[in-house]
Amino acid sequence: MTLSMLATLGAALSLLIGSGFVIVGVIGLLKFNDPMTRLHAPTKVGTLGIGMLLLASILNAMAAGDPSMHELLIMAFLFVTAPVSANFIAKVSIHKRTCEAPPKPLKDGTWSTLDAPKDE
Amino acid sequence: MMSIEGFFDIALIIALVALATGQILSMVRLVIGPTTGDRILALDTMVINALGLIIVLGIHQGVKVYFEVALLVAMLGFVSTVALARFLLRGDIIE
Amino acid sequence: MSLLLVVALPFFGALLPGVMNSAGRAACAGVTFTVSLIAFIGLLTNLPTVLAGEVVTARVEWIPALGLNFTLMLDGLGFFFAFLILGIGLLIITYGRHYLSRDDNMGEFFTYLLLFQGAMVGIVLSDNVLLLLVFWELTSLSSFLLIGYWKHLPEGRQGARMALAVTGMGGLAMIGGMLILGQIVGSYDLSVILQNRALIQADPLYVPALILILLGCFTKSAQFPFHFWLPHAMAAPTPVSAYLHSATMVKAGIFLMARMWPVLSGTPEWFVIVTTAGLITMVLGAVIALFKHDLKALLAFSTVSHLGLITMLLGTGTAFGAMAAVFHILNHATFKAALFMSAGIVDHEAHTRDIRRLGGLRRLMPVTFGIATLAALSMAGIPFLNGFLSKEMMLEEATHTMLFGSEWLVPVLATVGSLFSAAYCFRFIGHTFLGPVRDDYPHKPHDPGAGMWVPPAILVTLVVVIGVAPFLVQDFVFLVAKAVIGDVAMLEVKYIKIWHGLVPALYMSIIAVVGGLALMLIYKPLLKVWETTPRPEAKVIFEAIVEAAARMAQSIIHPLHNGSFTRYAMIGLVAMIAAGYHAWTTGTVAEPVRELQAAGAVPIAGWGMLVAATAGLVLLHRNRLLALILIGIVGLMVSIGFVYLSAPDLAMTQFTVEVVTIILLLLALNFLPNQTPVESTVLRRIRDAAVAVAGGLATFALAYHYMLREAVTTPISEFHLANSYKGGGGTNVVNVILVDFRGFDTYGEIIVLGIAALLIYALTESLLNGPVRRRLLNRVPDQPRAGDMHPMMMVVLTRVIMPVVLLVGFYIFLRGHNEPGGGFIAGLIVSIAVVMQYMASGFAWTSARLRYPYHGVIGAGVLVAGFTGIGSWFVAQPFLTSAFTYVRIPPFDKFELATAALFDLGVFLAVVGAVMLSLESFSRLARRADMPDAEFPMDIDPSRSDPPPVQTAELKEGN
Amino acid sequence: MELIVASAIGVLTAAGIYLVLRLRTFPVILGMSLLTYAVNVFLFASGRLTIGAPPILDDAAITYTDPLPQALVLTAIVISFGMTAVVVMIGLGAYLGSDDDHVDDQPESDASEERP
Amino acid sequence: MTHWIILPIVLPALLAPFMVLTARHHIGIQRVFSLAGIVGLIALSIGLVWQVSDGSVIYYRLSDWAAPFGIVIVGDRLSTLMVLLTSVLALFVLLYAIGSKWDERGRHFHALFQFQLMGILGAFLTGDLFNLFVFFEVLLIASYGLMIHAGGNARLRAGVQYVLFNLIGSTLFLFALGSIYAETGTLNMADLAQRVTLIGAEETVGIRIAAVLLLLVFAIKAALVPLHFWLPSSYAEAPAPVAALFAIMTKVGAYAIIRVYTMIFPPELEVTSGMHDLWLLPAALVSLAIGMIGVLAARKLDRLVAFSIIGSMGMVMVAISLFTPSSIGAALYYIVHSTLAGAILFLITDLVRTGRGTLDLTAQPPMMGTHMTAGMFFAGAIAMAGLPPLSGFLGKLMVLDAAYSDDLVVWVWAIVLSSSLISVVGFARAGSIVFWKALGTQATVEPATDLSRPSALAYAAIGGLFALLVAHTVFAGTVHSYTTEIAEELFDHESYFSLVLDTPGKLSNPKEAH
Amino acid sequence: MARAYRWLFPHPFLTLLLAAVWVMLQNQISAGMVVFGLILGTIIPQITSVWWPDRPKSIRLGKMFSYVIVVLWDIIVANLQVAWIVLSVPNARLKPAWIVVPLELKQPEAITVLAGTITLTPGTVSADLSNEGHSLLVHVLHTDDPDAVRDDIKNRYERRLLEIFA
Ligand code: NA
Ligand code: NA
Repeated sequence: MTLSMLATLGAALSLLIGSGFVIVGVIGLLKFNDPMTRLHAPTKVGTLGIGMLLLASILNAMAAGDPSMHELLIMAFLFVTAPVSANFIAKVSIHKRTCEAPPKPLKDGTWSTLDAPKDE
Repeated sequence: MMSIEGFFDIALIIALVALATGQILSMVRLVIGPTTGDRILALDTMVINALGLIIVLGIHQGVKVYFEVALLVAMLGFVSTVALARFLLRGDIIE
Repeated sequence: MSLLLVVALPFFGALLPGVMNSAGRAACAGVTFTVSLIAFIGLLTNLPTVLAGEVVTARVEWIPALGLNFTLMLDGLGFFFAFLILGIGLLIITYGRHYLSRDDNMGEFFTYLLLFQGAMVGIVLSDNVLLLLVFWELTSLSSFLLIGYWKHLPEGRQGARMALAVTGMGGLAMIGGMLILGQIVGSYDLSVILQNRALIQADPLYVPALILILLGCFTKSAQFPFHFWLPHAMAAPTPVSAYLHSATMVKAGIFLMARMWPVLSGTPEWFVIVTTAGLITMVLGAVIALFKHDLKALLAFSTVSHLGLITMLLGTGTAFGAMAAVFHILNHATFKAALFMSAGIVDHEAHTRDIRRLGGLRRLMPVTFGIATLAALSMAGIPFLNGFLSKEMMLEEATHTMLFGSEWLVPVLATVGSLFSAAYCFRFIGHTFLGPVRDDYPHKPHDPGAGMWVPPAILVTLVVVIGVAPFLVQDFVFLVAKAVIGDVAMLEVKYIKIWHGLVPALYMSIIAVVGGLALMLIYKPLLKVWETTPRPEAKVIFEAIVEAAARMAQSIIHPLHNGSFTRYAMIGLVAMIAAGYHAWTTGTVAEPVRELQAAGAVPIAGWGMLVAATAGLVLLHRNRLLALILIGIVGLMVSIGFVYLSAPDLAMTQFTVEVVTIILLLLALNFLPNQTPVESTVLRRIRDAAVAVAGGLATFALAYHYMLREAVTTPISEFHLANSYKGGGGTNVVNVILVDFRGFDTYGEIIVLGIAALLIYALTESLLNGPVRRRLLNRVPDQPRAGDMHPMMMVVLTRVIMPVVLLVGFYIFLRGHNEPGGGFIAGLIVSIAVVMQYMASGFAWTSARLRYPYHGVIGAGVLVAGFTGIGSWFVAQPFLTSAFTYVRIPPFDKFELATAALFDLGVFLAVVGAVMLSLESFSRLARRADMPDAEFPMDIDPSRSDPPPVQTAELKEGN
Repeated sequence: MELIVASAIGVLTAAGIYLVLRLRTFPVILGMSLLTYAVNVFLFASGRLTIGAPPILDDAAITYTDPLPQALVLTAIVISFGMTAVVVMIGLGAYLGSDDDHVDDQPESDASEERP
Repeated sequence: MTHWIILPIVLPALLAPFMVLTARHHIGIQRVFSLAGIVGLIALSIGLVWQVSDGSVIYYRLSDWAAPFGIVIVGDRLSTLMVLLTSVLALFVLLYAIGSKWDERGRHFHALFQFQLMGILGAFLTGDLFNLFVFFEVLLIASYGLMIHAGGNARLRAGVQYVLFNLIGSTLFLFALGSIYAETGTLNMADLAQRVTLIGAEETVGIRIAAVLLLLVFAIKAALVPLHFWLPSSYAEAPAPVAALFAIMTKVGAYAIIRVYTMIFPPELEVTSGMHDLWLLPAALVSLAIGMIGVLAARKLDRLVAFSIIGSMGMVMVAISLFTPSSIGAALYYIVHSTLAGAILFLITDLVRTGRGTLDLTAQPPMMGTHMTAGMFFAGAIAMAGLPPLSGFLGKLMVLDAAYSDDLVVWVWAIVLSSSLISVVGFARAGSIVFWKALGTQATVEPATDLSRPSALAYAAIGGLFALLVAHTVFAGTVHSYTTEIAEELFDHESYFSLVLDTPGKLSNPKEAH
Repeated sequence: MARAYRWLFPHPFLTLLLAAVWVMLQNQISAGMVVFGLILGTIIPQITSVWWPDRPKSIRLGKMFSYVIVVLWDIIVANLQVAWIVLSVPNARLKPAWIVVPLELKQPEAITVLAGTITLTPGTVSADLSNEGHSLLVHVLHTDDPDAVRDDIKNRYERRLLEIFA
């Protein structure tokens, strides 16, 4: 088995794994019955799923003899931005009281989202 | 015995189908909600799945020039998520 | 003097009174008089030629291709009328100078009068029917101004409008008639038309043309049933009534009938229409005149009646009738103008024109009495006055005229008309001047100054002279009559004399005069009968018609244009769909030549998503935020579709535009209600849905149709693909098209974007400087707000990712020419990067640190693009011609330098500037009064509470 | 594939028209956006559909999709973006002035309106 | 290659951003630039008209790519005439805007004004259909900005409708362009004209639909009923000088119809017959009627004028839709006339608004400075209603004359003449209410303080337009023979085609193109 | 000299990052590219430094590297765990919980990295920060022992970050 074939095989496996994760993430999105728990599935599982697909792309390019690494950049962007998206969505749930109320923080008065300015 | 290329092609199709299914299921969440947070989350998921689709389409069609598209989606996709969430939190998104 | 000058003088002279207004009333009238006099003399200089039986002509080309030229001719008829117009005009000017009071604007009056005079002269001298139409309508307009001269009088306004509407309508109809004549003959020159009697009368369009032209004549000359406007025109100052409504304008219709007599008369249609109208008008006008109490109204209806008489004479179609008509025109002009002036004098002196309040003026105003009596008796048909002569001729003609197969109908009606005519003349004399002197005149009357009575006196002198010595004017009348009949018929022996023997006309005359006197005896009971007889009041009917027309117009226009955009859009869309459907059903379809491409699962799923999102959007659009999310999905699906279908540039643009659009809509939604209420009925929604489905089917069918077919020949894009690299220096053909092949489109496109931003900025300024500002400042948020305006995670992420995004933007910009990307997408990317910063740390904090003058960025962008285009001029190439070269500077790889990149830089700058200026404007609207500018980039920063931040101080200095 | 694209155009058009006929500015603007999508895809499709052959010159490529409609659509997207921004702003201005976001003129508001 | 023909587009397109960049806070400088630019434009357009007056055609390849591959600008007698008309109109409108200080009442008036000109002039000059779309968008978006200039509630509400309706129009334009490209594979007008002749009778629906959709697009611009609904409120609510400038915008639609439906889809073209030759004339007649009925129905002076614009466009379209050289010659003559007359009436309306405080057609206290205004209104109304002696009457005669041999001549004449009467009554009614009918005899109202009184410059601007109108009347013969020559040229395109399609550009050999 | 250096490179780490991104964007390496990347990496932070006024103390790159490795490993493990939870644990048996993580980290950059890490790793999402910034609110998807999760976060990630952002 040549390196190229190995890469193709790896790409195929990555594709399968990646799509599996993607599906699982979406299933989680559908299945869970609370906004906060729903948040877990796609932000993590989805991210890794896409990561695997990107890996497949890298391996595929390698197999074609035209190595390519810039997919890593996409992965980096996803990993950096996904937590912020999740953070904002969580804040929305807290603010809109659509999830279980969080406990009080240990040191400070309240959570920043709930710390609505008085005059508003 | 299936060739590696054949296996790869099948994997590609499976990936495409999985991503398409993912989109449809996310769409279901988007429509049923129930909270707007869920809907934004669904949109966010769809954007990320779209990114996956673009990548896999690139592999599938053997075209490399879709990279920039994927890059943009990865880089800017979260902006609309943040904007929508900020709207729910504050009303004014760039106050 | 050239005819052109005769016509032009009053028009150019019309400028003078207005200018002279400040120089005083005398100067004003003087200059007017002088102008008229010169024109009059100019006319007279042509008399010898006319008397010699020749026609004077003048011609200046105006619109030769249309056949409308300044072609003038002067023959006997024209001279006769022009003489009347200018001659009586001079008298009227003199009279008017004294008649108008100090409050009246004399310059304005004489300006209008001269305009009118010029138009009248123009009518009678025109040798081109289109030119004649021009003057014709001008008389309507100037008479509108003259009747409405006393703006404060409602009667003046109504009378003016009525006159304009009626005569204007006739004029418009006449346009049709004249055009038909011109088209039949092949020329609009009157002299040509007049020579084609046979051709015209044989044409199937003769009758329509005749009717249309007669409509013009009848309305102008106040013939039944259009007689009603004339009495209401009496609201005009008396000089106007005397001039327009007795001597000149109302004669325009008569003139035209006389002028067209050779080609239009002599047919049964002409005879029946014209004679009948004339006859009815004559009788009706006379009867009404008898019962009018206003002197001017009485005279006005008498004018109607006499015009009817003349019309009837022209209608008979005989040469004798034509001659009688000409003679009566002359006579009527003299006595009627004198009568009007007399009435004006009475009004002027006694301050009333109501006959019931007058009487006995004979003693107080002997001069006026003399003038008025002679004129009135002439009108009554008393021998030795000119009115008698022409009336005799009319009665003579009547006895020879058979209408509707009856021999006695015309003679009897003519006698009845004359009888009533005599009666109102007697009433005019009797009830105004005779009887005892009263002591209740509104103002003590006495004879006016010579300026006012000399003009009518001159006219009355003519009345008597012609009456006594008709042979003096006989040749002249003969000349004019010959001009009327042309070579159509031969005039009989000279007829104009006082005594013809015991002919039927004499008996009829006697019956009329005696009957008239008898009517005066039973006037009071007669009046009672008249007043108790219900009859249509023309003015009321006219006003009602106009009101009804206006109301009908309103009921058509206002409900249709009720400000309902949805209706407008509905009508427009239905029109579009219907037009497309019509084109479709009337066209042909052949078999498709392309095969359907197979669609895999992914496109089908994508299609499903798109349809689902779209359907969801339609169903859930009332939740506006959800609608935005859904439209985001539609955009996302379209982007992916573009990727799938080999359009990466489109996908990138679509995606980035989508992000910015959602931000924009969210900024707006902040102010707007978050929900759309249910307002439309189910029926309406079904209707809308039906139109929507029809539209959807239409675009579906159209797209499907052509996707399975080929263009008729090779698309021009073959050339683009072949020459993109060779001639444009880029491998991304889309980008090369954008910046090179069709760079001019892109140039326009960035200008659109720049304008959009300027507009948004300008509107924001307007709003913030208007009443909206206060409301904005005190706006209460429509939803509870969360804390933490500027979350730490977002701020930190932005710090790192924003430079990276800028880098990527630069990358996309650079490689756009060869790979997907380009200035536009790069501009959007950079804008989104800045928006990230805005969203992270807020508008105030962010812009306080880097305030780009976005206006300038837009301006610079458009200028850079523009000057790049102009740059090619310096190498003698057309605007926007690109040039490129490849450079190698170690350690860098070989790279391309292209003017297209400079152009793309302009695009980039314009996009950044436009997007940022728009977003900035929206943010400025959202600034609230209670909100202090953020001091820190993030609200929560535990590191801040420990060591005080040093950098902020530095920063403050820097800004 | 052609059927999918054509029907997508049809669906977008229909939905766009339906929303354009709504009574408030916001849905009407959304409707305009949908119509813009529809027409952009329509214009794009006028170059016919090609899969996997982007118009980026490449020695290895055998065929290309028609680049011209793509350029036209790009122009159209940009222009309609500008138009959207403008109509949103004008609609917002109108709403802020009158507290009413109906697209139709309201009969009762006619009488009370003053113009500078 | 000389660059004069591109300058009418490039000059305002550079001037506007330059003003934005350097002088956005200095109204005085903006005025100077703006005026200088327009004077330059006029000089340019006179030169261009002069250059093509012998029937030659100026052709300009943008980016040096030959037609049909690149965009070309084509200046013939028709387009240069429209360019001249636009720039002259713009000068007087701008003078009025300065004289009445309208330009100070909001931001960026002058930049938007220049951009507006760029869009209009570009639309007249381009030889490419998609480029025409771009210029339509430029002129539209600038018109949105000008229309809502100075803000205000009613204006913004009307603005929303105006923008939305035109967005539908722009969308339709793209549908039409897509169909045309799909059918023919080209966008250049001359090339298109040649390619449509290749389309066989066996399949005509595609090109038929394209042709009819395009017609509707232009009909919207030309305010042809039933696509005219956008016009009344937006023109009535727009600031007066803007509405006056808009008088030329409807003509862009008329121009486009003339150009496209004589050159690309002429009536004799088999594959598209039985559509515009069937529908255009009735629609034009209805427009004429609706417009003039609207004049009679109007309750406010500004709407009256707006409806008169619809009516005059109906008249123009009647003439165009007869599609003969003489009728199009008449249409062009009438286009010049109605542009000037419409602008005049809108500016006078502004004087009335300033003097009287309201435009309601109800009795009001007498207004200040009536004399001059009333006289001008009277003259303007005469012009618009088509009464002699002004050019409206002459134009009407030309149209009627040209219609004589048409099958629908009775309809044309009946509607032209009766709508004329209706408008005469309407104008007389309105004029007598505004200028004659006054409530009581109390002192005249002082104009409200916020309404700055127009200066002598404003009056002079209107006077200038009148002078043009008079010149258009006096020299009607010359103008008419010129417009008739233009129209004849429109029915004989060979020189245009050969110039545009056979001139090589960068890397192209014209022989290969076909 | 130091002043000039600080002016030229307000965020040296960012400069390197940008250069790296630039090279990756090109998808190939050449000297010219690196140089150009460094040039851009110098210019762009210049422009954006107004929005990043604070100058974080230097980062220990070595420790950072090992941190990244740990996190990447955890991400893979976490994904498998969460996938398992998604697929096998019925909603009724799911035990989500809020946990509060008291923070010793002070620097915003450090806290953000921690929060991001938490979101990317085992069944946890960082949801909010307390109003003074001394506690982090974390949501756990499924746990029997919330305190253990908290301790894990503090020991495994925060401790390392304290060293990195020393
Ligand atoms: Na809101
Ligand atoms: Na559009």
